[in-house]
Amino acid sequence: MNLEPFFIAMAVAILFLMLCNLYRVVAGPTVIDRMLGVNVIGIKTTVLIVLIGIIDGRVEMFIDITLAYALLNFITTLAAARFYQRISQPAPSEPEEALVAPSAGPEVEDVDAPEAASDPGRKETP
Amino acid sequence: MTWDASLLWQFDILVLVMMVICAVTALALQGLLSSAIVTGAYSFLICLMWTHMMAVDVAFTEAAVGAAISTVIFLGTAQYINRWIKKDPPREQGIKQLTLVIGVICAVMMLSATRDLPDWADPASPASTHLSPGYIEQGYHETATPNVVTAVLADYRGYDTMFEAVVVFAAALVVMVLLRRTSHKHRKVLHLRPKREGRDTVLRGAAQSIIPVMQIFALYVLFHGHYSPGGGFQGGVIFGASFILLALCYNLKFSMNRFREHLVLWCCACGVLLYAGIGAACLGLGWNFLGYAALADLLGVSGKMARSYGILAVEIGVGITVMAVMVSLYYDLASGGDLEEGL
Amino acid sequence: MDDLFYFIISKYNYWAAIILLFIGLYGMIVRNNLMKKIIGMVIFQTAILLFFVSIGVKRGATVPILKFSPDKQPLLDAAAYANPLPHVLILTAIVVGVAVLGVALALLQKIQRVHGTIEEDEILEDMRK
Amino acid sequence: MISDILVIIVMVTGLLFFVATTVGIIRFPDFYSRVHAAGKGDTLSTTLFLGGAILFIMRDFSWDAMLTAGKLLLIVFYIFIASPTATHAIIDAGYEFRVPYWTRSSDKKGTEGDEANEENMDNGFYPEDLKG
Repeated sequence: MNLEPFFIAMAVAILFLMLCNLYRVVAGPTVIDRMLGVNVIGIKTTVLIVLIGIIDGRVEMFIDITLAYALLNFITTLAAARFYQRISQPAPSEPEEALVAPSAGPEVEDVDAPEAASDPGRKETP
Repeated sequence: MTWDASLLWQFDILVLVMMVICAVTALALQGLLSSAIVTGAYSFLICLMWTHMMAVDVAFTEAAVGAAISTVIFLGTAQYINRWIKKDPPREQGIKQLTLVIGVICAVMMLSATRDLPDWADPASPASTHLSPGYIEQGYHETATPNVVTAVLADYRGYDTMFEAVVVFAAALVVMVLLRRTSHKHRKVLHLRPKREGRDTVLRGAAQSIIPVMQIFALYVLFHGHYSPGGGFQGGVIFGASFILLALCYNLKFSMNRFREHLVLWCCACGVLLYAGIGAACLGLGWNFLGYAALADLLGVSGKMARSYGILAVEIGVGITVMAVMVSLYYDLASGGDLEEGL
Repeated sequence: MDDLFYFIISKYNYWAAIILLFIGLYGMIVRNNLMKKIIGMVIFQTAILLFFVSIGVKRGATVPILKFSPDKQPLLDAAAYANPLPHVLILTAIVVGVAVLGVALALLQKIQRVHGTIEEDEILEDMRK
Repeated sequence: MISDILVIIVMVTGLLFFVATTVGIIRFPDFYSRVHAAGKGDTLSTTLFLGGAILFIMRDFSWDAMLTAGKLLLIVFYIFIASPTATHAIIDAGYEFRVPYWTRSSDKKGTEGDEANEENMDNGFYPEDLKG
């Protein structure tokens, strides 16, 4: 049975649904709503690349791109989440104090890095 | 009618419509973060377009760059600038309309000029009949590299790629020089990421299972670039992305303890030096600059295998440079230049 | 009707590239915020790259990586593979594009530090002072 | 023949789940339920699509096809890890900013609830930082 028309129909259907998801990216009231839409579009891109590969007949050449997407896709989302965690911390109310505050230095050191401190042997190697 | 239904024009038109929507949205939205994120969606769509146009190497590069680097550096910059856009000043409305009119006129002129271009996907178009068949038909006999793109990239157009690597290297240096501050007087207001005991466990668990695979995959992409899509640029970007992921899941200091900044800069320089050094070695052996066949006697292999090995060595150089540059861009842009607390 | 359809089918990729080009250019000229100008630059750039890769497409062609017959002989038919030359140019252009984006964003951070804003008219006012 | 029908069944199921995801993402009233739709439906539909691709590739056995299928399995595994992690990170950011959540209006009056939240939801209020 020749499945190629089926795969083409499937690819076009997925694209059409991606177009619907684009509504959330364009209209979403907050940035994280947009982020959500982009995440869905990114994951479905991997499926579409595999389908294009199957239609072309040489999937093995397309599979590496998909693997790269599967591994890298959530970095953007993670960066947005980290961004909001950082700016949710209120800025110091006294800008003069903050400008010269040397105490900011050591405080950075102990934020969240117990692994780095408890592991001095590996610190030297890249 | 000679058009071929297997070209999937429905697919293309849907993707292109989505790209235009994304482009207009990215420029029309008021918030900067929203624009950066819509640009991320744009990158996914153009990767799809390139995959469908059978440009797998290009699609691979776009996948690595668009998913891992560009949006992250946008977000990193957004920490240090005013995120709120005010309405455009009213006095510029006239200029805006004038620009629109001129732009539309130019666009219509260019659109009418497309009638003279060869039909899309025409196998007999001038671009596809003069030079490129030579690369496809001779490339394998001359360089023993099945991936024609890799062969052309690192061998036939080696100069081009070398100076692209130099440009990337220069960009890392420029970013560092622009942002680095030595005086403690102008220390910026630090927004520390709040301490979150136990709430990052999921992210760290995911990162611990993904980062090693990512690095091995990057090396695979780099070394398998002769036989499948991939090569120095893609492998370098993916390897650099693993350090970015480490910094995002833990913090910047943690990543910088693994890959220190002076080491990053050494890597930037060493990659370019490796590339240029191989070229100079060929020159010293009496051939042209980057004529890898000169290495045949040195390696004890035939001329075409020497070219294959030369391509591999050059790709390693490119990979090291690109990896270090991506990490350097992230370190500098996400921390505002003082390398203390990043995204 | 068939003629019109054939005309659309054979040119739409160029049209999309040109439309994206002018969207990016318009954003670069008109928007007052420097970050929006950078995003316009990114769109402008991808439009040019799209045009370049469009030139190399061939109907019925596969990816430019040689196919091998079962007895390990490569299939060396130029019509069976897409044109590799635009791919090479664009591949390097993307990575250079990221480097350019990094430099642009670094300049943006520097401008924010010096002038305290990234709106074009406010920067001009600040410079006149 | 049987495997072809199996491919079609699996992929159409995946498409159904993706339709449900899309409806959820467009129609759900607040941020948290939209993330719920994306996190579950999207991962499952992707898994089903790629599973259909694996079945299609494995139709005629060869070592190359096995290698490709193995890579696809790896992709499924990593999407299964990465996609829920991404939605977890998003929802964490939203929670930290107290994005208002939706409550049924019949439950609104007379019961104890977060009144500020309901007011915010009614007025379409979102934290300023999240709109940029």
